[in-house]
Amino acid sequence: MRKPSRPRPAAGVSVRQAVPLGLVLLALCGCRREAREVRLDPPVAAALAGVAAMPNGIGGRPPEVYFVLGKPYRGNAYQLSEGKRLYAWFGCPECHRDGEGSGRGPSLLDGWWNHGPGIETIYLSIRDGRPGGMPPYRTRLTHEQLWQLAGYVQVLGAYSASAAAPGRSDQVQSRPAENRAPARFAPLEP
Amino acid sequence: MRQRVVADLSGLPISGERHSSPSWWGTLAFMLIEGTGFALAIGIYLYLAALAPAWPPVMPPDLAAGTGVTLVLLASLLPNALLSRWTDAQDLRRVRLGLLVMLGFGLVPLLLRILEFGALNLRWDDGAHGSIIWFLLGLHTAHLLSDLVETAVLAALMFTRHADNPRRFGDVRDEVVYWYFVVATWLPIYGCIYWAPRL
Amino acid sequence: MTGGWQSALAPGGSSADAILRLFWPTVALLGLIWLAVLLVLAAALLRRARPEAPRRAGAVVGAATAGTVLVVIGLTLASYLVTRPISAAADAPLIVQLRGLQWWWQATYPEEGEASGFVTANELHLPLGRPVRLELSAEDVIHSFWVPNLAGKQDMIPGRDNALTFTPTVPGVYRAQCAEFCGLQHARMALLVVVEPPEEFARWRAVQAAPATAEALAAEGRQVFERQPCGACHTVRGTGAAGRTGPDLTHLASRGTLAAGLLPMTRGALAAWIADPQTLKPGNNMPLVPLSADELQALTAWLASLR
Amino acid sequence: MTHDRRDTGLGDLALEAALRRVWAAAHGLWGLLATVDHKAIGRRYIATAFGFLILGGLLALAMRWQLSHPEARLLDPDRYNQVFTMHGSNMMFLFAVPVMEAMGVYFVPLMVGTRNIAFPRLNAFSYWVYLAGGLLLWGAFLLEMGPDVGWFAYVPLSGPQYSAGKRADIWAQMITFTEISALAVAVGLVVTVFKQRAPGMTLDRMPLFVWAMLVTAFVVILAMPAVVTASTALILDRLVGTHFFNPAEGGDVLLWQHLFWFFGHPEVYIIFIPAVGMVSTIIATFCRRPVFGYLAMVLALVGIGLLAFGLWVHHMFTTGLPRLGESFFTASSMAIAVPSGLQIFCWLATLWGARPRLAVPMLYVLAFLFTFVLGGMTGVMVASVPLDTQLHDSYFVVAHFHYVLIGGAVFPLLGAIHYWFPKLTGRMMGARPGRWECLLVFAGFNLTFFPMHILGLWGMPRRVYTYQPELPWAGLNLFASLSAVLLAAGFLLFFWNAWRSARHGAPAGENPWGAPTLEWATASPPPPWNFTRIPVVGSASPLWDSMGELTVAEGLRTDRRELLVTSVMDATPEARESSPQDSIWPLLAAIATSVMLVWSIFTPWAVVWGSIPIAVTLIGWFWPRGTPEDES
Repeated sequence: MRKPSRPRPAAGVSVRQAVPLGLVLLALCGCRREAREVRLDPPVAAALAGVAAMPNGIGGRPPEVYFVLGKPYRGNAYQLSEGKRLYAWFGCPECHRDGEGSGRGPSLLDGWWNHGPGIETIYLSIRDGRPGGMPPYRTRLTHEQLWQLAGYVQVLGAYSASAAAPGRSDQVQSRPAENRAPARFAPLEP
Repeated sequence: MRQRVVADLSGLPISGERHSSPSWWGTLAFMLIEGTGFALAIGIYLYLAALAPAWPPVMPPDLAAGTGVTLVLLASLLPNALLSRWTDAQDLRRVRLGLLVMLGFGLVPLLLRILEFGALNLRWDDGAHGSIIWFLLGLHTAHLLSDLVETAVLAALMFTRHADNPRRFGDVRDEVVYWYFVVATWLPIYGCIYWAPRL
Repeated sequence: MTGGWQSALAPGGSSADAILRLFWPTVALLGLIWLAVLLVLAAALLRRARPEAPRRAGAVVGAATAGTVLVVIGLTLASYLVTRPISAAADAPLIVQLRGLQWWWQATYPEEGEASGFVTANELHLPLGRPVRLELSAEDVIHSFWVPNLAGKQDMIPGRDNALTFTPTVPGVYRAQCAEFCGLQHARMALLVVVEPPEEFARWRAVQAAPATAEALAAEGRQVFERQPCGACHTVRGTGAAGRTGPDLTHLASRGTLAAGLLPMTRGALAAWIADPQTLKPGNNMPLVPLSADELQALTAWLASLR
Repeated sequence: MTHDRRDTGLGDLALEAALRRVWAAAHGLWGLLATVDHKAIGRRYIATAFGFLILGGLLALAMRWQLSHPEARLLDPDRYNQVFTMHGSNMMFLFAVPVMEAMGVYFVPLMVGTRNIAFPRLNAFSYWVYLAGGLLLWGAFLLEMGPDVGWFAYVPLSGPQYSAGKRADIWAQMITFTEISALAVAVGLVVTVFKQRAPGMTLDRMPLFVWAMLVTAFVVILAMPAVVTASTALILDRLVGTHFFNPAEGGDVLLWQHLFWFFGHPEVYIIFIPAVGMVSTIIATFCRRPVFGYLAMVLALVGIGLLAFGLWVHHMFTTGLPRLGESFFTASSMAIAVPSGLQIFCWLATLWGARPRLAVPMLYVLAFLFTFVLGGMTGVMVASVPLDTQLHDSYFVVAHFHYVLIGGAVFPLLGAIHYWFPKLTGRMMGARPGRWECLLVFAGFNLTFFPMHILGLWGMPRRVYTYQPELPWAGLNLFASLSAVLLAAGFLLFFWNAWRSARHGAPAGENPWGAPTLEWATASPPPPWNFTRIPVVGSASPLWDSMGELTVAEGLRTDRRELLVTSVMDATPEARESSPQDSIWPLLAAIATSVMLVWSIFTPWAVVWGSIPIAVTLIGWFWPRGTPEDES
């Protein structure tokens, strides 16, 4: 440590404190939640399509590359916000509203997942569609976008909010924001 | 530099009272900071109200709890004034009593405040109107709460060996001034939340 | 020294002209004052000091302060006088709705008399000599519309409606660039403004209002466009593609630039853009859609024919 | 109470020994962490702020590198946006405001002739909170989660929908940290100036720097709550879904801009007014005469402070507010030229009647006059609504505010560091490197920033991470970037000079410049108690009018930290007041506050649970210990 009677400690102290505090911050927040990866290499993006699905399309295993990337579609704030944008841009609210659902599409908030809550299943539901009116989106979204959207839908229906979840929209509000766990406030499926 | 003694200060009191006490001025400065904060919050309220096509967008808050708080706060002015007088007289026994009474007058509005949040008929995320009235109420509640803690600490202090001391009485005096401030800032907020929507 | 097609010093419109006529005299006056201060400073340092009667110094300081007051009043008045005509409403202006989005511009020409309305992107055409009223709005965050050669800037603010009125007086192509920081690609949000004689403008407007005409070779590219996700975001009038979140591509090839001023409109640039949009403009909302070489070839050929 | 020890009749050595016993900080790390000496705090404040200046300067160089040629790829857009946001936020909130207040923390108590700042524990607390805010911001940046929304963080870009993650929250909470610290210092300064002036220092005998810091402190008190309110509302919008800035739910996007600039414009004067005080101080000393027109100077300072609150809308001329209202703000914005001009005329009048010694501080003052007056002229231009619609948010504005902030505040600050360096360290700062450094900084600055005026007129918007080769900006940008190297070299020389002089500089006596104010009436650097006996003041330039003999008062106790409280107007002695002892509690309270503030980015419950440790540390802070300082 430093000689105690030194009269001008400020700069030294700040540097010395920066290191441990920085490590603590690192541990606390995790860079992964904040990183902004705007471009995937095309082979990586292509590999994202390789979900090992069960024959009935329910359940399965995400491709290896999803884990190699660090599961960004579940816990990365930027990817989730992209998913939120896609949710609005690609017509999801027409049937699912802001997640509450309507006569044309089920609620995404009520904790009831018709085909299971796993992200790979949600991905498959969006990609391939489901009987009962859910159209396939594979021709309208890239695989990366499908994953972003799936991650967002999963966060939307989560019971405990993730710190990476998006905040409210600049729109008329119909439910608590994603980072306030709207699912907790949603009525259960009748 | 050579020094030449031209004044003897030894006759001065060893701690200042009121405007010759730095902490009295410090309290004023903090009141100025917080008063600016309150003024800005009320400014935001008026700005949003002026912008809205209809204000309030929903029914105005129920009057009972807020009015109750107002009455309690107004009633507290009397014991607060008495406490101020006893402090000037450095009457330790009565100052203790006064602080305990003020503790009560700090606690009751806080309890009523819980009802008040319920009586707003709005949540903080029910539009900008809900946001700003929760903000105003929250801001004032923070002041009530911090003043309550301060009063409690002072009251406890007055029962210790540190009590009978001009400096402690100075602290109580600052606390009295601060309570006036807490009451004074409530009145415009009360007007904004409860009466502006009824105009 | 006038700085070309995105410069406040080369006016091609009424507002920019009026502002420049205020600008130079202001610069001259303030420059003179600055020089005078420096001269007095230099004199004060160089002269051999004599003890000055303080009263005289007081009078000089008082006079200089009074002079400052006069300059301030004069400039305030001048600025007010210039503001009035700039913000005045015009008679029978051409109305164009311009919307700022992250990170491009959407222009809507409403129906006007014979001419039918249409939507286009990243390029405005304005008739020479006719006042134009741009109705400015924002889709997401604040943007600011600024064609320095034509007029001062005006912000596009979510939840508020702004307008900008001016008259183009010199034909030419001017460049505008978003002037309020709007996120990742703020630097890549440009727009061309083409000021042209009224006849040419009318011709342009008629072409833009019509649906796309696809040529024989390009029919294959159209299929690629419709088979791939392109149509989910983009509209090409006359085809099935009717997406609304991306720019209207009906007459893409008639525009001077691609991706909000990023690249010149050539077939090569189109190919580069479609093949890897996130390298050219990282973070923009166009995804990388994997295409085969043949598909890319056909698609760009077709897009390049959308005049 | 009758047998307390007094300084009456003690010899100098015995008195100093007695004062050392009660005023000196403890040895060791504990002493460093617990000290409440305004000089120790002020020094570490200044050093930390200059540390942040270096970091912010490195960011500036990175930006200049990126912009030196079109389509450069040194920084990707995401990093560039973080870099300019960090540069602006860092320079405004972590360098400029803190360093100016720090100069006040160090010198105001000395200049008014007292032994410590009022509320010294609050002062220590403010430093720790400031340091925590700086570490928060820079820690986030190093983790690639630095804010990227610009230093004024306009909503909706910084709002919940368009700024994913915690970047904008970190920015908003950093604001709260630095504003708490600035407000705490302001309270201490106001009360020090009001109540702790040496006997006889009536208001019209106060040094102009003290006046400047007093006005600044009031501007801080009235302006900073606006930005704390705004950033709190932003965090609430982002975290719990309030709608202050959501137009679809009755909120308003421009509300942010009103609140921010109601603080943001006075902020410029918070930085500039102390610099004006420094200029007046330096000019008086090196002209060997008081600044001409004391009353006019004071009125000008107060006038600037008042006008500062009437012109925030000139940052919003392009937002489409009603034109008539905008014209009013044109008038008020230009009106600030009147008090500013008055001050410049008074300085010129002072120089006119004197033969100034062109020592290094004075050279910086000349650089200041050249640069700041030019920046003031462009300021008048951007105050005009029609001109501003062309100049706003372009590189012209970038040039303008650097002229005002670097020319108007940093040049005087560097001069002031040279001027007060002997007092801070006991050694003179090298004059020969000082002249070179001044020349380099002055030339480098003007060559870097003057071309930006032209770039702005040629249509270059600010905050662009690159530009295309078909735009005619490459030449001037390259020129500016190369000149920036010159500017950086000047700063490097300054830091090297300061570092070397602190170790090997020529020892300075009490008053090496022959200056007139009280800080020069004590040792360099001053002892922990500042003045062995409290000076008694009979004029505005006490050391010039005292004929080499300082009139002092005696009768203060030596068995506790005691200082003198005087009346606000006439500084007649009113009481002997104790000054608090060293304490670790301010540091603990700052840690508790920091934990609460950072935690509350993530959950609103942090405000509830995080307040408990704060309350505990505050009780520990104020609970009396039975020391002579605590009891009367």
